[in-house]
Formats: sequence, C-alpha cells, structure tokens
Amino acid sequence: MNSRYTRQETFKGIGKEGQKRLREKHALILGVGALGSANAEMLVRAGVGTVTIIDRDIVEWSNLHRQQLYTETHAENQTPKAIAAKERLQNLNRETVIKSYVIDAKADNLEKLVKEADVIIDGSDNFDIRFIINDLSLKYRIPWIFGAFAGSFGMSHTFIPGQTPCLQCLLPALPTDGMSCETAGIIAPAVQVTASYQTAEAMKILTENTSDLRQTLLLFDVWKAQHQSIGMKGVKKASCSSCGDHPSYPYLQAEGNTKLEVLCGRDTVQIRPPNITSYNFSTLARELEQHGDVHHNQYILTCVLPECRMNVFHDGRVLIHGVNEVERAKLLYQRFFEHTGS
Amino acid sequence: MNSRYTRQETFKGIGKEGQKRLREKHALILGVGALGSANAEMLVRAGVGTVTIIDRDIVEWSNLHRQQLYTETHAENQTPKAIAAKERLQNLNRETVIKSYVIDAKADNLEKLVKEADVIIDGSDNFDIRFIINDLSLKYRIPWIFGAFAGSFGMSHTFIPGQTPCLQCLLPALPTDGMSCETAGIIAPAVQVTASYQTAEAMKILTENTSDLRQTLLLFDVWKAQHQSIGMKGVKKASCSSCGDHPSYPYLQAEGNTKLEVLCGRDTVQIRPPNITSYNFSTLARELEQHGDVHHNQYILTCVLPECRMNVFHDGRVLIHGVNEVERAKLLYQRFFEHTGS
Amino acid sequence: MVKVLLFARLQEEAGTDSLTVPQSDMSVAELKQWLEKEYGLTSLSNTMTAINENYTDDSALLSEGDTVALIPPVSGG
Amino acid sequence: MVKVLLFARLQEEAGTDSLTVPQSDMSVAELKQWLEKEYGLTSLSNTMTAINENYTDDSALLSEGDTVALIPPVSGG
Repeated sequence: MNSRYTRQETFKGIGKEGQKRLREKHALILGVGALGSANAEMLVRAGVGTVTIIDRDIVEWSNLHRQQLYTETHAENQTPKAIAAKERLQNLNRETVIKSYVIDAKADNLEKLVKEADVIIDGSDNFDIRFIINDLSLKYRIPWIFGAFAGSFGMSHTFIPGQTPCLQCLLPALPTDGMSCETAGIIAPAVQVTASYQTAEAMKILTENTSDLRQTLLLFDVWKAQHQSIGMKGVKKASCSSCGDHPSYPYLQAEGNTKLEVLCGRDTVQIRPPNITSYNFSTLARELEQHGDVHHNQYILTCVLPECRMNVFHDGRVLIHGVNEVERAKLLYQRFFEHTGS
Repeated sequence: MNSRYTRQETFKGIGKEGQKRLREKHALILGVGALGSANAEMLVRAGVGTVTIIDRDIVEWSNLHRQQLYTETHAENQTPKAIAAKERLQNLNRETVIKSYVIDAKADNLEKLVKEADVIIDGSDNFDIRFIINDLSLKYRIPWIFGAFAGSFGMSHTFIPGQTPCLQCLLPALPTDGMSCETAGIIAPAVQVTASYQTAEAMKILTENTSDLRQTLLLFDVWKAQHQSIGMKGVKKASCSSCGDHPSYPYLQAEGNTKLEVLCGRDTVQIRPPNITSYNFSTLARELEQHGDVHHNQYILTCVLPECRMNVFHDGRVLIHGVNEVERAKLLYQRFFEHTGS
Repeated sequence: MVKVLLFARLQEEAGTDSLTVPQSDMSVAELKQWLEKEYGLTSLSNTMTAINENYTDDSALLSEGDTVALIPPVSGG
Repeated sequence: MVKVLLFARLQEEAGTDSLTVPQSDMSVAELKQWLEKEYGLTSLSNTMTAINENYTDDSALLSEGDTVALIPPVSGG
C-alpha cells in the first residue's frame, strides 16, 4: 500500500508534500453526471481525503455512454446517481471519505454543504446552478472550477475569490441559448478532456500549488483538435453584484414557488414542489396503482402511464419522462400529485 | 434501451449511420494499463461491436491512481488486468463482445489477433512493442493510434497505412531515453487527455469518417495547458523498411532467446523463457514452498522470499518484484526456475 | 480587416471555423449584428467574446488586424 | 535568430519552455549539440524535431526566424 501513490508523488507538480495535502483536503462535486463522474473518479483515486458528491438524478440508459461511474445494473434499478457513485468510488479507494447526497441542490441546502469544502467542482448541466455556485464560492471564499461541453467542444475556467473575475463578470446575463447535449449531442472524449482540465486545476488548489493555476478560459474541440486560451485582463468588475466591492450575492436570494424545470439531455420535465414533501411510497403506490403500473425501490417510485413515465423521490420531486412541454407536465403533475404528500 | 446512444447519434461527427457502423466494427487494444483502460471504457460504452484487450500484467496498488477499470479488490487478489478489465467492461455494455487475452504480446502471437481488427489502439508502455504494432499495422493495412505520456505531458498520432508516414519514418532508431512514468511520474488527467484524443480518432476510423482524421502529431501538457500540432509534410520515406516501397517489416523478424525486460513504472524485472512453458501451479507451489511463502489463484502464483516477491504466470513468465538490476533478476530466476516447468 | 474565430455551434452555422470581415471600424456589438445578418448566425447576444485572446464585452471597439473569438456558452455537464 | 520550444523533460532541464538562439546558420543536429553544451540538455539525439510546426529530422537546415520544437519521445501508457 506504501507504493500506491508513488507515480503521483514522483510528478513534480505534486510531490510527497502535495500527496500529504491531498489527504487533508475536501473536494465538493456538484452533480455526478458525466463531468462529475470523471472528476470524482480521478480525485478519489488520487487520494483526496474527503469527497462530497451531490446529485438529484437517477441513472438512465442514455447516461451510460459518457458517465463512467455507472453500469447497466444501475440503469435497470434506477439507482440514484449519488448512491451508485458512492458505491463505485468507495471500491476505488477506501481511504477517501465519501459523502453522498441525493438532493436537488439549491442555494439554501448547498450553503450548509459547501462551507467545509476546499474546492467546488462544477459537474452541473445548467447555468442556474452555476450562478448559485459562483455566489457561494465568493461568499465563503472557496475556489470553484467551471466545466461545460456540447458535442466535441468543451470549456473550463478556474474562479478564485478575490483574485479572478467571477462568472457574473464573464456572463452578465443568464445564457438562454447555451448549446446543450440535447441539441449538439456529446461524445465521451469531450467529457474526459473537460474533466481532466478541471481535475488538474483541483489538484493544484488542493496541493496549495496556486502559482501553477491557469489564469485563462480554456476552449477546446477534441474532434477538431483545436485549443485556445483566453486571457482575463481587465475583466473583473468592481461594480459586479457578486464579486464587486459591495456584493449582494443575487443568486443566493429568493427561491421561487413550485418550480418547473426542463432537464438537460432528455425528454423530461422535473417538477419541484414549493415545500419539501416526504412521501410514504406504500401509500402513494396504492393511490397511483389506479392509474398505471407502479413499482418502487428504496429511493424512487416509478409509475408508468400510457402517456408518460413518472419517477417520484422522497423529497417530493417528480420527473415526468416522455414530455417536453412544461405546461403539459404541469397538468400531469396537478392531476396526480397536488392532493398527495404529507 | 432505444435511447442508449441518442446523445452520441445526435453528435454530427457520428450520427445514426455512424452508430450502426460502430456496432459492426472491431477495436483491438494492446495493453490495458492507464491508456488502454480509458480507451476501452470509452469504446465499449460507445457501442463498438467487438473489443479485444490484451495484457500480460496483474493489477497492482501503484496502478490504481490512474488505471480506471480496476478496484482495490483487484489489487488485493492480484487479478490479471485483462481479466479484471473484461469483467468491468462487460458490466458497462453487455452488447459488446469482449475478447480478453492474458498474454505477453509479441510479433508472433499478435499477428493472429490483429488480423480481425479495424483499428489497433496503443495502450502499451514501451517502444519495442510499438514498433511491432507499426509493422503489423502496415502488413495487414490496419490503422493504429499511438499514445504515450509522462508527467503531465502526452502525445498522440494516428498512423494510416498507405497514407501517413509510419512510426519508423518518425523515429528511425528505437528511443532509449524516453521519459517514463518511473522518472517523471504521471497524473490521471494526462492519461485521460491522451486517451480521449486516441478514442476520438478511433471513432472516426470506426464510423468511416476518415476525412475528419487529424493529420498531425499532437502534443499537450495538461498541467501547463499547452497544446501543439505538428504537421507531417514530407516525412514519409520511400526507403522506409516498414512503410516504404520494399518493406521488410524488420520488427516482425526474429525473436530472441530468454529475454529479460525491465517493466515500466515499478521495481520489477520480467523474465520471459525462450519456450512457452505451461506450469502446474500445485507442483510448482510444492517446490517453491521450501524457499518462501507461496499462494496461488487461477491465474497467478506468488512466492514471497526475503529478498523479493515473484509472480509466475501459466505461460512461464516470471515477474520479480523488488529488483531493479537485470543481472540480479537473472540469477534469482536461474536459481528457482531453470529446472522447473514442463 | 478583422479575423473572426468561431466555436461550437457557430462553426456549424457558418460552415467554417474562421471568417474575415473587411472593415474594422465598429464595436463588438456591431460586429455581432453584422455577422447575424451576413452569415445567418443565430443569437450572438449571449456569445462570449475575446479580442486577441483576451476576454472582452460587447462595448469594446475593434482595431484593424484584430482577431475576434466568438464563444457560445455551452451548458452540458 | 531561432526560437526553440521545449517539451516534457526538456522544460525541466532548461527551466523554461522556450529559448532564443542567436544564430540560425546551422542544421538541426548542430542546434542540438549547441543546446546540449550551452543549456546542459541531456541526450537530444533521439529527440523528435519540428521546424515551424512541421516534422523534420537532424539533417534539416535552419533559417532565420524559424521556430524549432524539440520533443523527447515519452513512453508511458
């Protein structure tokens, strides 16, 4: 076991001292889809002391071509990603403490979890949550590492509170036309390159090798073998409401009412009730059995109807599969769930 | 299951037609260490019809930080990599036929295996075997994709018989000063970026999307975020003994006598007997028990002596761990094995 | 003259990864409008922009010989 | 004048990733010898070489303003 990290300690950027530091540090990975899986596996294998993973989704067949922690069995059993990921990661390194949360990350529940982290790694698939990460990073002075991809194209940037510009300096408005996996597809090599640049930066932060940190926005296309670094001179804005002289952290304010949200990469609408509900799956199953086929495991209840498939989580979230329009999903939700729950 | 490859089919470089072609094709991966693991996982998940993996080694603790198909259990059980890899890969995609060989690849045994492949992926760790791959690729007109790394630096090139220059055009002599994992260490992100560029090229070949193939030698440093493409104009030599007008395939000729070889990345010498031996582990165990602690599983027999640890394979190969000098290893081998075997 | 580098979906929309724009006497916002009209590129308003490999915004003014990179934010993770 | 880009172990040996060589009137082989002597770089004989981003060999002659990349073959897999 002594030789476990020899090859990594031999690498100049880490060394024996860096290896010791990795063991003392805590990385939080928000989302263990494609990027989160790849980052989590590299950091756990590398010997990071504590890794927190957070994800609201279950493993689906369409994930398997690019999300490396999951097997066909996970897709068959509809295992929540955070559960499946923890199981695999722990087999890779029993020395790493792995904390796993099947929750829908929002500003309030994240706030408690991020405080302990030394770095936050973006494994999310939308900019709503990235702006929340950005504000949490600034409020608690924790670096975060942005990553995103579409098709064969990927990008990454490292945000260091007090030093670099923040996400809001780069994107004053929430992007509405972001190319998603839905429209451009995705190939696994683009995931891996994006995650590799994220992990390399995380390693620098966790080994306190901050002088090696990249100062640029990195862009690359793994199919065309293009690569570009964009400098950030003059981008940080003193007036920025997130990182400026008088920050208000706008994305940590005010959560909405019942929030409907179209998820990335599939025919699915997620419904989030305004209050956290706690379903009794046996009771709920009896109700829904009047309408369709129902089965459930420890984490999730599935109801198959002629027009759609619904997955229900303990916390009240419902994923409606086979539906793309938000309004239609809302109607289905109201029909089956508005009168249920505790 | 229909939606399994949707995101990949949506990617323009692949499409539905490309996905069908992947299913009909055969990729051979020579070596499932770090690069081989990463390539194999991506190609199996991507839905390639048949994947052949070849490796002579067993999983060791020092592999785990960068070799993604293996767990701590594999290191504890000293499972051969080709066996452990097949098990994991099959759980990722039961539709892919996975052929797995625990053998020490040489020109003669490889020649039979490569003939069926549509692409050969370099997962090896030395140039001896790469020159053999190069000659086999040219003799049987099968493209191969070179990949190698050290520290945070990696390189890759795609060799297409009849079109590109070959490895021997690039390196007229066998490199003797190649920086190895032994001296420069290695971090997982460098592995993943190298493998990602290999897999992207393999996907182009397997989907017959050859116009997208990269024509350049790619160099990159994942820690420094450097990236360089080197063109190949005028490099192909008509006089080349591997790819020229009158090829002799020098690396497919003449194998040596008892061949001793220092493996990459650890205190180990491998001894290869001149004739394939077939050990009966029970008989061998009784002999060696006079000298040290002996235990064996289905694939491997381990004998722990005061001065070293020896692993013996059915085919007669012996790995002597804890020894760096070839001469000392030879003496140990002669003392314990020259009179054994069938 | 200004050189424009395109990334991600913009490469597909324009059918190329770089363009040459004959004049340079304009802002980034004006360049984006011009490209939307001339090349049918869709919604460049949220596109990130760099001039000569440094990040900038829509109000920046271009100079002769500049290289402008237009980077649509992607969201997959 | 010739610009020399270094990769992998050569960066560590030279303590930098690029060098400037004052003269250009030589072959790649001569440049390698000169660098071994001046910068203490070890065994450049097997190092792969590119001039202006195209692969070449030791016999190639340099010209004023060329950029030479020296790439030690690495073997890890």
